Amino acid sequence: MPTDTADPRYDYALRPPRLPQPVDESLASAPIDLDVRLEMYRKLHLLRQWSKRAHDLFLQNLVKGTTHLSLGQEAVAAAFSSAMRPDDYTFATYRGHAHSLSRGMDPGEALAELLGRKNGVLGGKGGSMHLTDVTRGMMGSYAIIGAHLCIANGAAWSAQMRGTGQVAVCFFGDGTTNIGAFHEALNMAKIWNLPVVFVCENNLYMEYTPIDLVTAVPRPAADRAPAYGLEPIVVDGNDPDAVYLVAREAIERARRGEGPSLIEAQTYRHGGHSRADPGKYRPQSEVEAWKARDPIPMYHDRLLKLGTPEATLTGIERQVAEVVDAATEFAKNGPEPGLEDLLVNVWADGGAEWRN
Amino acid sequence: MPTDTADPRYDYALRPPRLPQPVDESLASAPIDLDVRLEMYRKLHLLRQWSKRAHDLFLQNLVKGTTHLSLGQEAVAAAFSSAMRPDDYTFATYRGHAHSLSRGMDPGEALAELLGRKNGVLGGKGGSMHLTDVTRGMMGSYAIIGAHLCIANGAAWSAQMRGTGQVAVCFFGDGTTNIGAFHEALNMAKIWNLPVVFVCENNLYMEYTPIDLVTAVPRPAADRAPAYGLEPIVVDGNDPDAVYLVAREAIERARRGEGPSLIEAQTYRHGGHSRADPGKYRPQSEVEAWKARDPIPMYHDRLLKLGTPEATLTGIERQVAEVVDAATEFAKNGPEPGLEDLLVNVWADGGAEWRN
Amino acid sequence: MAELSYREAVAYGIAQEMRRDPRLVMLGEDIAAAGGVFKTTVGLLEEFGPDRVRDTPISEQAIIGAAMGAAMTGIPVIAELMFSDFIAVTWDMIANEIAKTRYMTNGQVTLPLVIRTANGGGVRFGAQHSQSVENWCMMIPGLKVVAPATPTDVVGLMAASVRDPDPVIFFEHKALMATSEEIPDGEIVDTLGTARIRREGTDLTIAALAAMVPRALEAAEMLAADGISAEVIDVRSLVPLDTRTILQSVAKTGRFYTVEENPRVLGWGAELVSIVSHEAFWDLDGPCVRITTPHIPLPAASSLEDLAIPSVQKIYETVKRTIGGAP
Amino acid sequence: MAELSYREAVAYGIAQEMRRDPRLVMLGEDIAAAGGVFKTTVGLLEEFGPDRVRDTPISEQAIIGAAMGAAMTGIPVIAELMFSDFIAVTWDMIANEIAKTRYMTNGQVTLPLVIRTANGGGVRFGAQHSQSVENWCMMIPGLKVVAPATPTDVVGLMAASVRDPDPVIFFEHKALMATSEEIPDGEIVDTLGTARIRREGTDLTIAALAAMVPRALEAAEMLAADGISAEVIDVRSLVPLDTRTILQSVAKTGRFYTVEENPRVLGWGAELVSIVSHEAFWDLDGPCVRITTPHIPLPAASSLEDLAIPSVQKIYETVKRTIGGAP
Ligand SMILES: Cc1ncc(C[n+]2csc(CCOP(=O)(O)OP(=O)(O)O)c2C)c(N)n1
Ligand SMILES: Cc1ncc(C[n+]2csc(CCOP(=O)(O)OP(=O)(O)O)c2C)c(N)n1
Ligand SMILES: [Mg+2]
Ligand SMILES: [Mg+2]
Repeated sequence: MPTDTADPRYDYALRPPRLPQPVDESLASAPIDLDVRLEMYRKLHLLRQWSKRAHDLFLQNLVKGTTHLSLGQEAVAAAFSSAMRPDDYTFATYRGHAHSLSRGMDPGEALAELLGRKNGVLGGKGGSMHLTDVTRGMMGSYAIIGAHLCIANGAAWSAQMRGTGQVAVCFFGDGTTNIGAFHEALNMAKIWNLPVVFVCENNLYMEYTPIDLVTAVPRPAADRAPAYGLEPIVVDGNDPDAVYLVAREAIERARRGEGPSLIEAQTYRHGGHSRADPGKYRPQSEVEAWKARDPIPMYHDRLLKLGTPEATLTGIERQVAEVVDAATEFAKNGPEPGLEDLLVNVWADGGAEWRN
Repeated sequence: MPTDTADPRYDYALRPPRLPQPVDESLASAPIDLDVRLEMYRKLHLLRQWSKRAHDLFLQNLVKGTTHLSLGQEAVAAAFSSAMRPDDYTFATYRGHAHSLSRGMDPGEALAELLGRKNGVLGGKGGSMHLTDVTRGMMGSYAIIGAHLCIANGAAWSAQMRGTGQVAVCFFGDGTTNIGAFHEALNMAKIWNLPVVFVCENNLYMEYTPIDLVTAVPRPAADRAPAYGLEPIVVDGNDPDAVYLVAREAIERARRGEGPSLIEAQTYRHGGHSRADPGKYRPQSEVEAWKARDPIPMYHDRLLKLGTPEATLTGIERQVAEVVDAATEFAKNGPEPGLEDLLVNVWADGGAEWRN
Repeated sequence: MAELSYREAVAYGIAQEMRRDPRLVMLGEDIAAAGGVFKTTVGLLEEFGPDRVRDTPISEQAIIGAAMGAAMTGIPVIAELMFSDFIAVTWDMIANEIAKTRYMTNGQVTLPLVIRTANGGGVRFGAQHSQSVENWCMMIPGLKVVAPATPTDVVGLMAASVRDPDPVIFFEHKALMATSEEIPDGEIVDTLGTARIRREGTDLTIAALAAMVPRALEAAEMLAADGISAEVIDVRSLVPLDTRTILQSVAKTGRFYTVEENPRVLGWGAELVSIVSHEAFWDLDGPCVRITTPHIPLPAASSLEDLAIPSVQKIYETVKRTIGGAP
Repeated sequence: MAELSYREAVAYGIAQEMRRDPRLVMLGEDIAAAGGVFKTTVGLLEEFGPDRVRDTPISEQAIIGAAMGAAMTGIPVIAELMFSDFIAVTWDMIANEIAKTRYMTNGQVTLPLVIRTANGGGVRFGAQHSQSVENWCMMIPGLKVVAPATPTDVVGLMAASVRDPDPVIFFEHKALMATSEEIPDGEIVDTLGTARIRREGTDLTIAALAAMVPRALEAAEMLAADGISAEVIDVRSLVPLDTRTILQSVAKTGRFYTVEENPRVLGWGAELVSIVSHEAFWDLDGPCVRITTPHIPLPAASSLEDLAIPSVQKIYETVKRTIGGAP
């Protein structure tokens, strides 16, 4: 069978582009406090600059292993974390840096973890795909698709039993909607009326395969919601205000005891799936259209239009840059973990003994 | 916490009964050949009498292990098998006797398998939960919930590749709709446009737990169909004609290359989940109402009304009784398998060697 | 002292712990209103109510995931998997998440959870409902693994498992459900990681687990009648593993046998033999011998299942044949 | 003769078989258009087309189930699981269905399928993407298990696996992907169940697998410099297991070592040691010694991962320390 190189079945970049929706300008007047907006703006920048720094360090061969950046997808993490209570729970995937930082993980400890250093948030044991900071409600980044949706249910169930009003928010990708655990988790969340919010960041691709090629419905999360007695909720994942409104609503619903939600946030990653991936399976026009919908300049403009002085925004950016520089130094100066760390923390007694 | 014995959360038999729908009398005039109808009638009787015999043999302590009877649910198997081509594929669960016999498995070999005899259809190796007869398209009975939906896809995919027009029909229970493999299988069937028909026999209970207590939607299969781009299809699973019409339609659709279907057949098991279960978690009024909707007397009446002589029906019943008696003798007279059978057929070379 | 069956001991042990720790919850399929398909959770719903004893859908990943999520946020959990074969359906959750999370997070996450499951054969349920899969769990770093052989051990090891801050896989043996014994009054709490010498002997050491323990003991009686003195050790806890008790015994007897219900390859006995044959090498007077089910899926027919699983006779004969040094 | 990397050898071997058998199909995540995340399937879509080389959703149960269903109805299949850790997500399909169906149906069902997967560590992917899980599969009756160490073996064992009528789990090692060698011209077909002596020696036998083979060989060179002659056996095929080659070697050398990448407990070496210490008991001049990763989840940091997985130095030192008889 001769290859027709112009056949989209052989080269997914030849498929028709899937373009972003235009910005909903009316969101400028949404009832969101300026504080919250500025905080979201700060987070957008932190996530962006930190991730770029991680990428630079990778190019310097200081980040071993793999990394999965959220460049372009920052609005989801920035907005959700801003709508959460400090004691709420976050569950994320390997693409969890943005969610970790948004919940307040120390940027230096996070970067040190990517560098495999002893001062990393996991002491170097977990690595890029497993960032966790329980003290900040960041209950983990999970690297095998599906499991953490079920685990998030458990945290929500626990909150329900303890009567704390905590909510669990669980992030995952479009590709994750096709794995069995997704189905089991959504069903259980509904029947137990759990305070959990499932957030699908639909960036149109699993690793290198377009999601629509492998999914029976056009909207991988939203079109599944009714199968669990839930409303389909779709939001522009590149607009922090849009995401914030939806997040606040879903989280408060959950907190009031009205059960779970499933939200599909439509977004796009600017780069490849992981550090090894140039992302060439995507139509160039699609990549460009989505880059033109970058949440950061858009939000910058909106804040200006809302009357924020340019200097305020520049100040935030500069402050973030300092934080990221300091984080970089912290990470680079961290020592490598050694033999004294290897056999530590398999068990709750701190050790690794499996026999006497 | 003191037990309020009248609390339906402690005793499911106290929950409101879920009653069957009335017979749709208009089905009498459905365009179904009399031959087909009589064949379905024969199968209803075969499945009923054979299963009762299996139960008797269990009471005589001749059936070891477990058995899962389909008493009350026979119409689904009788009708589907009658709408299938001989080379179509059946995949069933541990509750697979009815489907096996309907596809033509020898009743004696099937019974001998339950008795753990060498002349059993699996030589005694598989047992009651795994009846398989590849020569008759009965591709297996699967005892762990979920897997066989994915396997049925594979058989359908194979038929598609080989261009044979074969269709795979996969039966499972209501409880099975909540396991991950269900979700993965349905999605893949749709995106690959596979010639597979998924049939949920909704008998309202998993083992001892009512399905509505653990399912996010009222109709466990039908309300999930749209999540896979499929039509919700519900059928009276106690009416052979109703099932036959739906089965024929779905199977022919699949054969024409128009892809998968998901059908929810509403039915009820007269007995417990398995041989150990008296089924006391069900409201008595519910059990009675469904027993009053037994497919066999209903179909007997319909055939009479359609002009079939009583003698024809009695003849069929008598002939089936002879078959079941002969099967019983065959099974009881079978020898027990021995050492010469133990290490046979792990591998395709016939043996069990894992080392030299 | 009360006479309790192994089956009853499960609920007895759980109830002891649920009374002690009001946070402790349970979930699983058909465990609440029905009292479990093996009737091992009878009475718990009545005593502790539907918030603490929960029936679930057939969603093993969701069940075990919920257990993990609850445990990591401060609620100790007992989850039931109806048959141990179904561990496979949620293996990712157990082997990749539960076992590894503490280490990966460098100790941030603690998982006080117990997964109980009905293990083993002898009841003619066939290859998908009769497996002995304790080796699946034993080989995963981060899981503790327990398999009691007696009602008293069920209660005591259940308490130890529930109180342990690490995840424990608790194997209840189907073939032992109906066995019973007198159990002590009052709270019963045992210790993980301790084997128990069930019978003292001087000529050989037999390590056995769960349903193989009574068989090994019976075979030991037969051997005694022939003048061969077998020490029988109930391993009880595969992780942590009480190698000390075993190595001391082998130092005394000079010969080591395992009786394993699992199919041969990489049964728990393989690890034990690799330890004994290394660390007790100079103590050994002859080869270590493993008595196991052949390396086959377990057949359903009574006659075949009985041929497959190590019988008293097979244990007896194997020891007799090999104790002199023959292979 | 062409120089081929291990990575390229995978596609080369598959292509050889897909040309030979027009029924043979492949499926997996990102294997077609992208050529696989490890670039092990590059060019196959182009040569064999989208009907025979299929991208799938992230649905490992559906993938392996589809492979089984196709195989049982006459279509041989190669399915990819991107990382061997993901075997856990579809473990039920592999351990309970694929492995057991032939036996349960008394031979009615034949399953000509190969599950390929990227196994092992050394690439700093952390505990959920670096496991050596060949022991998971080895312990299940009904699965054949292969783990090649060289490009030529990749091609030859791939052919053997595809042509074998039984299910084969084929472990490709991540850390070996970039290694390369000249491979023979023409069709390459190897034999399952055959170990290979990679280096002859007289003082001790080292059994190693996959990425541990080059390390064992290097350690053997260092030992040779010290006057210790190590025989190095590449086990290659865990099921069927070539015990003959190993036992013959031990009969010659009198000492047995394993080098296992897996965490210690119930690594494949445990089974080998249990065989050797039984059947070669009288040949042994000292204890069998297993050199393994400690029994921990694999850490991500380079420094920790390097400390965890057996290194050349560790192999060398362990042999040096123990060959005289010390524990
Ligand atoms: C069970 C499982 N299968 C496959 C993978 C490999 N994998 C890692 S990320 C990924 C794509 C995930 O896509 P999506 O859910 O859309 O998330 P995204 O990466 O786009 O954020 C795949 C297939 C995995 N980690 N786990
Ligand atoms: C994965 C798995 N979980 C649990 C079981 C135990 N089990 C056997 S049958 C059954 C109930 C199944 O209910 P349903 O799907 O409605 O089928 P039915 O028995 O009513 O025909 C359960 C929970 C199993 N076999 N497999
Ligand atoms: Mg995606
Ligand atoms: Mg049911």
